[in-house]
Amino acid sequence: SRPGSSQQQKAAHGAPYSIALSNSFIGNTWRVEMENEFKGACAMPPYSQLIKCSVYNSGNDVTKQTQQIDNLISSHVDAIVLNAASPTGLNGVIQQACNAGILVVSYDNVVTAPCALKVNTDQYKFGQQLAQFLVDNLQGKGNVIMVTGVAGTDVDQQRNAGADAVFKANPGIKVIARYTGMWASDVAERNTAAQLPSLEKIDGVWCQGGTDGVIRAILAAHRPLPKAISGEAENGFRQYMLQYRSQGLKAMSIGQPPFLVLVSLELATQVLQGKHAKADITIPFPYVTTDTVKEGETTFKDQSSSFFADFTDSGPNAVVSVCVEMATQGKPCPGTLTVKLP
Amino acid sequence: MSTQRRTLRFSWQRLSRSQRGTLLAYVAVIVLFIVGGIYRPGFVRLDNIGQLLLLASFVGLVAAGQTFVILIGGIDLSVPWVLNAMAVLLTTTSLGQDSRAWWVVPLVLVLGAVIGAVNGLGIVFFDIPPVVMTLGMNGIMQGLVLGLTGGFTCATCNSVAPPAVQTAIAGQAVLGLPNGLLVWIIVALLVGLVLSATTLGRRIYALGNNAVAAYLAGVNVRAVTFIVYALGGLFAALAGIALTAFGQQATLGMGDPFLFDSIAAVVIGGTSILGGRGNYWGSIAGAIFLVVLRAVLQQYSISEAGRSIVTGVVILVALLLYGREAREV
Amino acid sequence: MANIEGIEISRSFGGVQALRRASFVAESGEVHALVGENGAGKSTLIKILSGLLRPDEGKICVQGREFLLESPKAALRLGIGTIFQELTLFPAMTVAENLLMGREVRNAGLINRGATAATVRDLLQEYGVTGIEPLELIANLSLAQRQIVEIIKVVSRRPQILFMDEPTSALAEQEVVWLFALVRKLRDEGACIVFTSHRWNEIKDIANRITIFRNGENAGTYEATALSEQEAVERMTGRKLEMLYPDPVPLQERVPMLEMRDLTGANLRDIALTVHKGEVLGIGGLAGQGQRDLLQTLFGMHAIHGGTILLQGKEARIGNPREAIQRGIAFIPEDRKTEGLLLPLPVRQNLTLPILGRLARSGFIRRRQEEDLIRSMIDALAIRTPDSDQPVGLLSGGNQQKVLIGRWLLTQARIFLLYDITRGVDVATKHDIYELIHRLSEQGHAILLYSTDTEEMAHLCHRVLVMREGRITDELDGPHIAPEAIVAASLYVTAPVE
Amino acid sequence: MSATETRTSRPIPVQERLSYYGAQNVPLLLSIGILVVMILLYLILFVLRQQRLPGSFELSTTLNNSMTLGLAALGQSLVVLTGGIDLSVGGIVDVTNSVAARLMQDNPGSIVGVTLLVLVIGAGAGLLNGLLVTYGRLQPIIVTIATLAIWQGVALLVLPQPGGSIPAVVTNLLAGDFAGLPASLIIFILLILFWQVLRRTPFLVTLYAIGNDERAARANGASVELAKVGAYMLGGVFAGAAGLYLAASSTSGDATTGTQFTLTSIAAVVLGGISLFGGRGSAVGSLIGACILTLLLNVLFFAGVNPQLQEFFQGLFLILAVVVSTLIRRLLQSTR
Ligand SMILES: Nc1ncnc2c1ncn2[C@@H]1O[C@H](COP(=O)(O)OP(=O)(O)OP(=O)(O)O)[C@@H](O)[C@H]1O
Ligand SMILES: Nc1ncnc2c1ncn2[C@@H]1O[C@H](COP(=O)(O)OP(=O)(O)OP(=O)(O)O)[C@@H](O)[C@H]1O
Ligand SMILES: [Mg+2]
Ligand SMILES: [Mg+2]
Repeated sequence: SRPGSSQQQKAAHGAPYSIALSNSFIGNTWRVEMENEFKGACAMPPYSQLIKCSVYNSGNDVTKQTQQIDNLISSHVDAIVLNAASPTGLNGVIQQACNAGILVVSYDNVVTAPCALKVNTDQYKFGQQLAQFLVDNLQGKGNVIMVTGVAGTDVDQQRNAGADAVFKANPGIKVIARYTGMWASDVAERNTAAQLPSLEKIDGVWCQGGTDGVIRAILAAHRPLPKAISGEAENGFRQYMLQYRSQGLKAMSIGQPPFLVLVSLELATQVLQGKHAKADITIPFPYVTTDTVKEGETTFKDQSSSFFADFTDSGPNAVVSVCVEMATQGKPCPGTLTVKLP
Repeated sequence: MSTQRRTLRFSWQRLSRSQRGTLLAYVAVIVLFIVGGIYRPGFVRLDNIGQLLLLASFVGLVAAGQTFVILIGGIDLSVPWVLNAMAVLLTTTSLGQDSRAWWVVPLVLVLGAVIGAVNGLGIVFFDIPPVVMTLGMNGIMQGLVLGLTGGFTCATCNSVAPPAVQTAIAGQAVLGLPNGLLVWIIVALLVGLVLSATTLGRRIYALGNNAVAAYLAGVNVRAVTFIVYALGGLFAALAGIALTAFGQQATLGMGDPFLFDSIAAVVIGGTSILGGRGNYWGSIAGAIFLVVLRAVLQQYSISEAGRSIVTGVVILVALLLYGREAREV
Repeated sequence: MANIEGIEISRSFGGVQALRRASFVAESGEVHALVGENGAGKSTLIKILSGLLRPDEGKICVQGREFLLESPKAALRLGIGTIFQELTLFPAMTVAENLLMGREVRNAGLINRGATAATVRDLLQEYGVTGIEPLELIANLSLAQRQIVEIIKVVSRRPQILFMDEPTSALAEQEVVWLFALVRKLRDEGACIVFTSHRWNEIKDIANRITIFRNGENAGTYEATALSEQEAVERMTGRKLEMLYPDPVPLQERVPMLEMRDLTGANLRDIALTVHKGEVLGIGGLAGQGQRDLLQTLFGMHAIHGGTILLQGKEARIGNPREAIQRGIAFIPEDRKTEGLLLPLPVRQNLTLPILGRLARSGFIRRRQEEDLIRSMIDALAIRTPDSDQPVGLLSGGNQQKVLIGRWLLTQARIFLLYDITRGVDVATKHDIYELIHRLSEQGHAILLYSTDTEEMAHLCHRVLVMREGRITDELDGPHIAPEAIVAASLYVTAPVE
Repeated sequence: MSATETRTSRPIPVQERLSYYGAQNVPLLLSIGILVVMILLYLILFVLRQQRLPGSFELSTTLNNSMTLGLAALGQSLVVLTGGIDLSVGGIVDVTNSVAARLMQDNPGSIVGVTLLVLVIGAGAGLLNGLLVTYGRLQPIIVTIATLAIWQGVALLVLPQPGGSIPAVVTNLLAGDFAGLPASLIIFILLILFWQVLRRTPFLVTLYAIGNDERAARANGASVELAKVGAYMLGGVFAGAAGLYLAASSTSGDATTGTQFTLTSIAAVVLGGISLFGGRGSAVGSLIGACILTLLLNVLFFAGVNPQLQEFFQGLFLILAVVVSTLIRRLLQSTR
């Protein structure tokens, strides 16, 4: 028979709850840190007593992820924490999971299925904020290149739309090139290298991802570094920020935080325990600028340049605070983990 | 005057089909540079051309292996993750130290060749169709990289390519042109030499034309197949090294764009996918053609979707102009 | 009234003018033989008259009316059936599917495969063919069996005009008899049959009229009775050919070069034979009795299950063709297109492929030395080619065959395995090949020879072994072996007293 | 044309036909064998893990998950049978998936209309491939690499960001249940029946002939160009259907999710025992191949394999499956 066709939450039982992380793609550092944080958290109190964790990757393959979730439904997990291969491609199977009484919490590449809870940052604002930083630091005038993300994704669309809105409102800013970096440093570097020699003076760079690659290409071509750069939270980018801020570089680095997964885990746990309403959560981005970036805290010189330096939140109102070993190796940090849901 | 014209036409007609394809591919490249230069004169500056050629060299290095494999009528779909695995191996074993580079680089090349040879082994001894063997190998290498690096979380995964290797590719020793171009030129000369002047080259063409006839003429079909797939792996590894040197670090999925590009470069260059016909000079033109085409489209700020469509259409048009098969009787 | 007529037809391929203003007429109720050297344009004419090729110029008339034959389908509709020189069967499909392709038994528009197969079984029976099962795959049939399927496929449509391009080249004696009976029946029913062959005795046997083609032109049509072989050859080739078969070289002393002792292997049982220095040894018998396997096993293509092979008295292991070549064995297969030559590659690369190792120093080919060898071979065999860069596929058939032979001469082999190497080869070239065989024999090479042409075997060989079901069942010794004796021995009846 | 057609012949005994059929379809039988092994493995692992037998939910999700790939592989096999290859399958899936999700409204007219439109788009895409391969005389692999790029671009234009929706009726019809039976099971059966009918048409006979020897097919009077274009077109229609099914089962569209079907459809075709050289094999095999690949994922899931090693095991499986098939075939050949 079909497992639980009822709409209501199945997990009337107490702890431990079985929660599965269904991740699509594992081919970049961000995803790896994110998975590591999940694994690390599961080994830390309070989750170590409360939750039975499992982790699945499917690659960027909707059918594979669908099937994995089908198998999770067959396995009667209590909740699925989901980073989807497609915002829409899994809607069918998510509905099935909901029908089977499984809680689905979707984050990062969030799904549109209405029955899933969503945990995310505001991607439109991401694009907007990066663009506004350029406008402010270029005094509303200059040549800007835009390095976009993976075409056909919602995140890419939203970020671009946010930036476009700002640039349109500031006609002094001229977008002289716009091409994809595929959110990958190597692609961003190659595409920038292919573009660069034919471009006139570049005053600002707006980059969705692979920012360190863009800078590397500019330096390799012996071009002066643009006045203002706004980009993602790659460690390499932040190292460049440290290195060049004395030469007047103005840069902003905003990250999609890998700890979204921890917020989602906490939300799932609280909902299963009946402690939290079934509601979506939007968290603010952690960001640094050339003025605030700090070695050992928001950038690490012994980490790779593709390392995401915003693996943890900081400050008194931090959503969560974790150690670097958790992000890099999936090891639990000492003590108890607290995630503050906003 | 008229006699001169006749000799000109004569020599064109004496060219083989693949030679004509190669020539026209170069013509297409020049046309592209002109189109790009019209929009932005800087496009045809020496440093830009050098930069674009360096980018083309990555496709070109992969295409070197692919050319060998396609010439014997095979195909290598394992390129993306062999390349990727070897790139990861380079950084994780060299740890970014020049002192290790002297043995790590050969190690990576040899291992790439060994993996390619395993492809050859399956194809030769178990009659596995090349498409299946290399597709499977691609998955195996992908799984191994993900699994062994724990999803790229290993302690050494952050390492960069040794500075010496970086300089060898991205440095600029002559005329402000990237050193990687020199590497590519050397590879091109070697590949050209192997294909045209050695017993191996002769046997490759023989095998690609007719495996049975080649076998009956004493060609060691198994050994040649084996060597050719090993070369496929070797050049994937070399491309992996070059790419890592260029981008400093290895990343997961860095080989993915090179599968269809390498095949397309080979075919655009006039080599027959059925084997036995073609050469590496064509593949070089094909690689440059693809990279410059993308750069031109990027110039004109065409959207991702539009770029994809135009790339497809331009490839088709170019092939319709010169890549047509002879009508069968 | 003319049944089919081609008027002033021209056709070229790239630079090659295959037909130039050639006209040809064949009437109903006759068997019309089309003869000429390799590359004379016979097949091209037939392809054009069957709609497979379009002429560059010229007209085609059927029953006096002009038609544009734009495809083989159009020709079929006009009652033109063609057995092409290259078989047009599909190896991975069944005999039934091949034989009735396009004419399958249908129920409600859908093919009834069971009933189709049953129909084919009856059809094969009707034509007196045994040993071919309708559900067998073509791939599992011998070449002769395939030729028979092809013949029945075309003939069972009862075409009014039937073209047969070298239908007998793969057939053995008895099968030719079968075919000719069929042809006579069709002719007597009023069909027009056009037929090509390089075997004069067959032409003499079946043709009413003969048209000679030379260099793509019609060189005259004759009543069959009014043309002698000498005359025909002279008009085809422009040179006088006194004797097709040169005088054999008598064997002086018997020094064994190759021995097989109790050899058992793929389709071979207890083979024991000895070939001597300078000897031409025929391997006779009906087609498909293991002759091919014998030569292939010697060339290292099949594993040996028992017994031994001795070369010059020493036991030799031959694991693959490469080792065979190293031991001085050469194998020339029947089908130069699929097993011999690399058609798109230059003459050079075809000639030196087996000896590359010898030509090269540390992997690099010494071009000057290679070119010298090639020149000498082109001269020695009088291969007609503009230069050594010419793709071998653009040479005429006879010259292709010479390139193939030249390749093996270059290996300096001592033992030659010749498998039906004159199949589809014109008289003049045949003569050249025969002379070559004698020359090899004179120089002390050992030759093992199989041929579907019994006469050829009888004339060339010092000795003939007859095979049956993988065993050697008979031995005929020279100096003069009668073709009839070989046929008789093959059929396992006692030879007629001479 | 000839008298042979009207005469009734003594039928060939079924047993004899079966024995030939078996011998000639060893690759298909082997792929059925692999399927059975996979089912058994899945059952064992499932029972060990879940302490219960899989039920109708597992049956229907497994079949649903095989369906998109199955349709794509069916299209692929038509092209492969002619000796070609279609790398644009993934692109066609992208386009049709996007169009369906973008245009389909919740009313019968729209549902029927968009369904037809999607199939026509598939046919059109296939037609383009077919024309370029036959009349353009280009190599299939490069034609379809180029059209893959084109269709991926078009899909992005149609649906720049994931979205759109498919009416619940359509989802229920294609991925739901019918009288307790999964709809996908019924579709699979219909596809097999369709293939059996198609297999008995002159069109398919011509395709097999072309795959065996194109030159000979022409000499036999077959309309080679027409049949080849037809194969690419019908292949496109099935790829289009795959895109529609993908949209229906996920209830909405995404312009980038189809790409993977290019290579997986080839893997399914090979696992199904169809020769990549053309002219040999049955499209039923490619449906089986699709199910095998789906079951493999389930087996890896319930075997608790480290998900990071998933690709490794899939690759290894693909190679081993083909190796085992080859060895068994050789064994059969040597004993026959
Ligand atoms: N498809 C082709 N492409 C190029 N040249 C061709 C082609 N077909 C035939 N030729 C050339 O046309 C000429 C006539 O060939 P054709 O096959 O008609 O000769 P033939 O008389 O049938 O010879 P044979 O007795 O060897 O069969 C030859 O020189 C041949 O090389
Ligand atoms: N191509 C084939 N080669 C050999 N055997 C075949 C072939 N096709 C079918 N068969 C055998 O014949 C049996 C019936 O097959 P099929 O349904 O195709 O025949 P049919 O065309 O419907 O003829 P009938 O109506 O006489 O059964 C099959 O079970 C199979 O054993
Ligand atoms: Mg001929
Ligand atoms: Mg039936």
